[in-house]
Amino acid sequence: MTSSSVPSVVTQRRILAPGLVTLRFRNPNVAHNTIAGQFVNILPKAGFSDPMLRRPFSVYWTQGDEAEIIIQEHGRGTGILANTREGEILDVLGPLGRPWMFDSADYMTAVLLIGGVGVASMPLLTRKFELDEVPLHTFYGARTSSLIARDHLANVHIATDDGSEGFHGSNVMLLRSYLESGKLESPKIFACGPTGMMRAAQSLAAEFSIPCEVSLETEMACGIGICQGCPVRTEESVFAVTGRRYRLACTDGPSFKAEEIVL
Amino acid sequence: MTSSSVPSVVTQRRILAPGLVTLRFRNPNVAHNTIAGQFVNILPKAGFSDPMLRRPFSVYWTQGDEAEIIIQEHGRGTGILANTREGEILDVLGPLGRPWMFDSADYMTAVLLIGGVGVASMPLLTRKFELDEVPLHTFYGARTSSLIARDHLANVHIATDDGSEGFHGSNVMLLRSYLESGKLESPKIFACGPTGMMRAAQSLAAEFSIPCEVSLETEMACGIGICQGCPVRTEESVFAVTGRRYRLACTDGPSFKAEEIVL
Amino acid sequence: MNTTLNTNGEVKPNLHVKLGNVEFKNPVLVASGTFGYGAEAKQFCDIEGLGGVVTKSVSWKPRMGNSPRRIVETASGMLNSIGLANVGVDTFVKEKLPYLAKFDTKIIANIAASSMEEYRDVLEKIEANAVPNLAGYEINISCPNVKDGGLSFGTNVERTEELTTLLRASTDRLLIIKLTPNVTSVAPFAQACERAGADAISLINTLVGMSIDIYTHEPRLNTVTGGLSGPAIKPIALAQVYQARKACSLPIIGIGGIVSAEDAIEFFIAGATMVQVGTANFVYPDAGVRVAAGLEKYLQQQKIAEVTELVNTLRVKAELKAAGW
Amino acid sequence: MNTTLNTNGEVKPNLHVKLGNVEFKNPVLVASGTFGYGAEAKQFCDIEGLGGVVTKSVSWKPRMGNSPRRIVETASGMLNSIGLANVGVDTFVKEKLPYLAKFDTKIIANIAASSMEEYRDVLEKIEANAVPNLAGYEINISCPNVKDGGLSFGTNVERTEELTTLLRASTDRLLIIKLTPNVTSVAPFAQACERAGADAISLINTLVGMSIDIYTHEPRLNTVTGGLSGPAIKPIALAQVYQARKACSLPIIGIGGIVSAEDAIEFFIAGATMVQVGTANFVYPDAGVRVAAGLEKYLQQQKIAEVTELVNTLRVKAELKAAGW
Ligand SMILES: Cc1cc2nc3c(=O)[nH]c(=O)nc-3n(C[C@H](O)[C@H](O)[C@H](O)COP(=O)(O)OP(=O)(O)OC[C@H]3O[C@@H](n4cnc5c(N)ncnc54)[C@H](O)[C@@H]3O)c2cc1C
Ligand SMILES: Cc1cc2nc3c(=O)[nH]c(=O)nc-3n(C[C@H](O)[C@H](O)[C@H](O)COP(=O)(O)OP(=O)(O)OC[C@H]3O[C@@H](n4cnc5c(N)ncnc54)[C@H](O)[C@@H]3O)c2cc1C
Ligand SMILES: Cc1cc2nc3c(=O)[nH]c(=O)nc-3n(C[C@H](O)[C@H](O)[C@H](O)COP(=O)(O)O)c2cc1C
Ligand SMILES: Cc1cc2nc3c(=O)[nH]c(=O)nc-3n(C[C@H](O)[C@H](O)[C@H](O)COP(=O)(O)O)c2cc1C
Ligand code: FES
Ligand code: FES
Repeated sequence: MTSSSVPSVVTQRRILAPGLVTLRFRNPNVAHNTIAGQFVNILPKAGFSDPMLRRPFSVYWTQGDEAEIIIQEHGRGTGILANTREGEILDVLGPLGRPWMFDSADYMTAVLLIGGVGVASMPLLTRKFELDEVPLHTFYGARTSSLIARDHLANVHIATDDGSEGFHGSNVMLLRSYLESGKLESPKIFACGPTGMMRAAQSLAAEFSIPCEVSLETEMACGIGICQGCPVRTEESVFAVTGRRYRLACTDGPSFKAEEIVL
Repeated sequence: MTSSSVPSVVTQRRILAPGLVTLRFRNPNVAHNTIAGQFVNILPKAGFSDPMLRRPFSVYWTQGDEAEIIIQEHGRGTGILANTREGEILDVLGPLGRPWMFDSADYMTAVLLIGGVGVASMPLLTRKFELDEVPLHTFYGARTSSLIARDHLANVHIATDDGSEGFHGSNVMLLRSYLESGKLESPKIFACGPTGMMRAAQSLAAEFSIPCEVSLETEMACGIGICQGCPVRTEESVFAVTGRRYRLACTDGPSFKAEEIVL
Repeated sequence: MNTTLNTNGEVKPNLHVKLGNVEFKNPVLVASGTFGYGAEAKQFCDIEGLGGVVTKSVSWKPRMGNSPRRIVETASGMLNSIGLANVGVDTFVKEKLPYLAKFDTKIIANIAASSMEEYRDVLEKIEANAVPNLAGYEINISCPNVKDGGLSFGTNVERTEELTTLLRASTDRLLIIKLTPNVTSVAPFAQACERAGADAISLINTLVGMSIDIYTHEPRLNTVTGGLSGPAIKPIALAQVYQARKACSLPIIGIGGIVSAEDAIEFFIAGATMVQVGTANFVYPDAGVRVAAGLEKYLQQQKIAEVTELVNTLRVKAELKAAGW
Repeated sequence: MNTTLNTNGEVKPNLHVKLGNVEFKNPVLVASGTFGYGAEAKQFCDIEGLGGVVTKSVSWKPRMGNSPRRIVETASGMLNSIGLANVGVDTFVKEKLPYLAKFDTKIIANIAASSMEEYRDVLEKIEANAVPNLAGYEINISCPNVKDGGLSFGTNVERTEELTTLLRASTDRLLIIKLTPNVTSVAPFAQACERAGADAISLINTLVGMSIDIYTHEPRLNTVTGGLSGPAIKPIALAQVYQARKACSLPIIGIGGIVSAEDAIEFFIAGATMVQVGTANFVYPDAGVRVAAGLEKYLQQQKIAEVTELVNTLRVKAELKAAGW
């Protein structure tokens, strides 16, 4: 059987902050089959070719036959989508991509490192860890307190750029202090956020020799591996072994082992 | 002073029949300055280029600072516009075009010949005739009774294709019977409707030697005379005198003397 | 012959088309580089509902492709600079071709190369490893976003003819030359392909385009310019198909901005025997199947028995024809 | 020199540009055929807010234009087949030029013709009736939708050079050659214009395109094919400006799909000294003024004092430059 894009009625829209909304929609396939870290590809305006391409969004939450995404207004596509109203229909393709590699045996404590809207794939990951009873710390960095999406997270340590809540500074600095203090037993970092934060996570993981996975955002035309438009450059060492210079963010990712890619 | 397109908030949307709606919007310039027969040019989706061009609509009604249009869903542009909701903003350019030539001295009875959504420019024309106390007959042809937009018209004789109301047949046939019976004193026809109806009106007017004006719909890129995209072919006689083979629907029209143009 | 009745007792239109002596179940192919090698899209598209799959351009050696950024969305279109990323002909014949052989549809192997010999070697390698549903080859002489992507062939009539002649000698399967729109006139290229014995031409490949980040002053694509595709280019593609139709009598495969059956029908009327759906696959991975389904519906509504009846049916007024339009 | 302070005491960026020895108040012109002769759009656009007006192509005799249908909307663009409808040079110099002379902005008279002599005669007639703000001429050798619209010049390097040489002898005002994108490479045309003494080149004119009504099987445009314009073609236009920039040292006027200041800025970075706004005028009759205003804002935000600092500032990585991109 082939599954294609599915018309999905929007059942709830919540405004979390200016330019930051969640949309909940009915799509049993996405709701039942998404694993933490996967994404959906949504058409901003079906039937019109400007904008033409789908936009990728992590699956933020699932419940029953419904799935939820969190949208940060960025350009024209997210602008249209963020203003979708309840009752309107979205054209949703997914779930897509590889899940977070939470099943690896190389860690005991899960460290979720979140920058801004990078929060999007973390609630499902949190649910998974809670189910599996994996100890979990969440380091959530945001510009300011009001931009934090608090739902479905656990054991959250907040860092804000403006000091409006929690640690005044970056969540990576906060995490470093935890690592230095030895409070986290055999940790693995699951990171999603701006490139700067991801690079910092990459170095931190190398410095402390701990596993780290980063979830990337690249432009995507298709989201399913047919356009080759979303390359992620691999480290020389990986290239030497695999002969592959690039991996595809949409099907090999969106998350990758931090040490295997060039950010 | 230059007047440009104006953001106009939609204050009322009424569904008259499936695929037939009216939109009322706030636009003092259009509301106060439109003369019967003029139109506005509305952007289906500001900020996006598919669809790219504005869509022309007759001004259906004006009151206070508000103007109203009636939209028949046809393709993608009218599809978007017809689904505009109250509170949304339309980008409206107008009023545009030449008004109906109601001021000419060549008639005593006004005959409004309406086919389908050709009704759009007739309410304002009716208001004008009522103000000026010009005797008036309206021959309104529609596919079926439920598609008739009854507001703001006067002395209406209805003809339906399916016989669901009024005369069973075309409004032109109905008008012919009136003309033949001599019931209309020194009439002038103001016609707007499908091309077939307009051609019939043209012949009828010629046959009875009465003045007739037809309001045309052509594709328009600009609506203001700068693209030359909306030519209406002139009769040989007119060409012989003026040397002009074409007139522009948007600025020379949209209404023309029936005998001067080729339909 | 292929006329059948559907459940309502209506005539089911016949979508079969023949190119050379190959019969395709319908005239809708997926375009090279927009459907991978089949496996990628399988989950989202009933491959057997397609007339055929044109595979991603394959070259002698694997190609890593260009460094990011490779795609940019534009108004009703996109620019790409993939750089012919592909697995190379060895892996192609070992893995990709056998995979596609399992499907009841036709395969057209698209080949890109930087020399006459490379084109021939790749073709012969595939020929030597052919699978039963391999219908033939599409020769990409028109890739605008690698420096050695064949465009030096595609913009030179003599080299186009020479290459076609060379490859013709190496295969009895379909030989289709994929032309570029980035030329003053497509006519001499179409004629050169005909003279050299090609079975068909396909057009268009992407148009050279560009996009700039106004804050960094850098080109958005890593390679400065790239190839423009999607609905934006459909009017151009259609005009080129029409011009090629007037210039030669080879069958034409129309490509460019096809999203719907209506789009495809325009190409048939302009003179194409088959069509390819490209960029639209990125939006609807089953776009080709949708186009084929819509086509069937249109034929039914219009009471046209065979899709081939549509081909080259443009009605041009006599006086315009006389004036050379 | 032209630096002034705005009300906030910030530096007001200087939008003036010079072409030859003509100074324009800003680099934003309206494109030929998309703004009439000024009078039409006056009610909707502050003409004096434009860098200048390029008038509708004028020919020796009046032209009625093509019969309907003349325009078709396409994905993010439109096709037109106006057929160079214009009042003829007599009426142009008697009515249109004097009308535009009243505005404090520059006029560029665009000329279309079907022979060398006609081009020259029209130019000389205008020259003989010049008004003070007539900056010069734009020579349309690239209209795709009349059979004698100059495209036979525009696709032939020798004839382009010959025509430019001829016209150069007839005027000291700006001589701008408007090039077509419907060629394999714009470079030799740019170079021919430079050799023959043109002051600038403008590009692009419309691309040849087509649209078909699938129910009547007729071309939607009366002339079968027409010219494609609008945002759809912007990536192509930008690439051609960049290629022309690399090929010659003439100032370039960039045209094609410009709607916003951001679009215009891409053209400056790619190498254009000025831009023209075309199809966008049909959507916003004051599009040119909006572009100029947006440009000023951008310069202010980016703390760039002169718009001319943007020109030809594309940052191309060294290795790509070396590889010929
Ligand atoms: C796997 C994945 C998961 C994502 N999850 C989320 C999420 O849960 N919530 C959320 O708000 N955003 C998410 N993003 C980012 C989101 O897809 C972009 O913000 C969005 O595509 C921007 O579209 P636009 O039209 O608003 O912006 P524009 O800048 O107008 O878009 C222009 C083009 O660039 C692409 N583009 C621009 N920014 C990005 C970006 N950051 N990532 C990928 N493509 C981009 C667009 O898709 C489009 O093709 C995710 C991206 C990826 C790749
Ligand atoms: C002066 C004038 C007044 C009009 N008044 C009304 C009115 O009051 N109410 C109403 O419902 N309609 C009116 N129309 C028709 C209306 O403009 C078209 O139905 C509309 O433009 C179709 O757009 P679309 O995107 O839905 O159709 P599409 O077919 O998708 O449009 C494609 C292109 O064709 C053009 N087009 C298609 N049909 C027409 C048409 N009949 N007339 C002009 N252009 C067309 C569109 O503008 C667009 O450029 C009027 C037209 C004109 C010229
Ligand atoms: C991302 C992408 C990759 C492509 N790769 C190839 C290729 O490898 N070989 C080829 O011949 N054409 C390639 N093309 C061109 C398409 O096959 C097609 O000719 C073009 O995109 C126009 O059709 P469309 O508008 O339907 O996409 C590619 C196009 C895109 C968008
Ligand atoms: C309706 C229309 C009429 C045009 N007429 C002319 C013309 O008379 N002379 C000319 O040189 N270019 C003409 N052009 C081309 C434009 O000047 C411009 O080069 C082209 O449209 C690309 O720019 P745009 O995408 O901004 O419209 C015309 C374009 C359009 C859309
Ligand atoms: S987005 Fe198309 S291959 Fe990854
Ligand atoms: S619509 Fe542009 S001139 Fe009439």
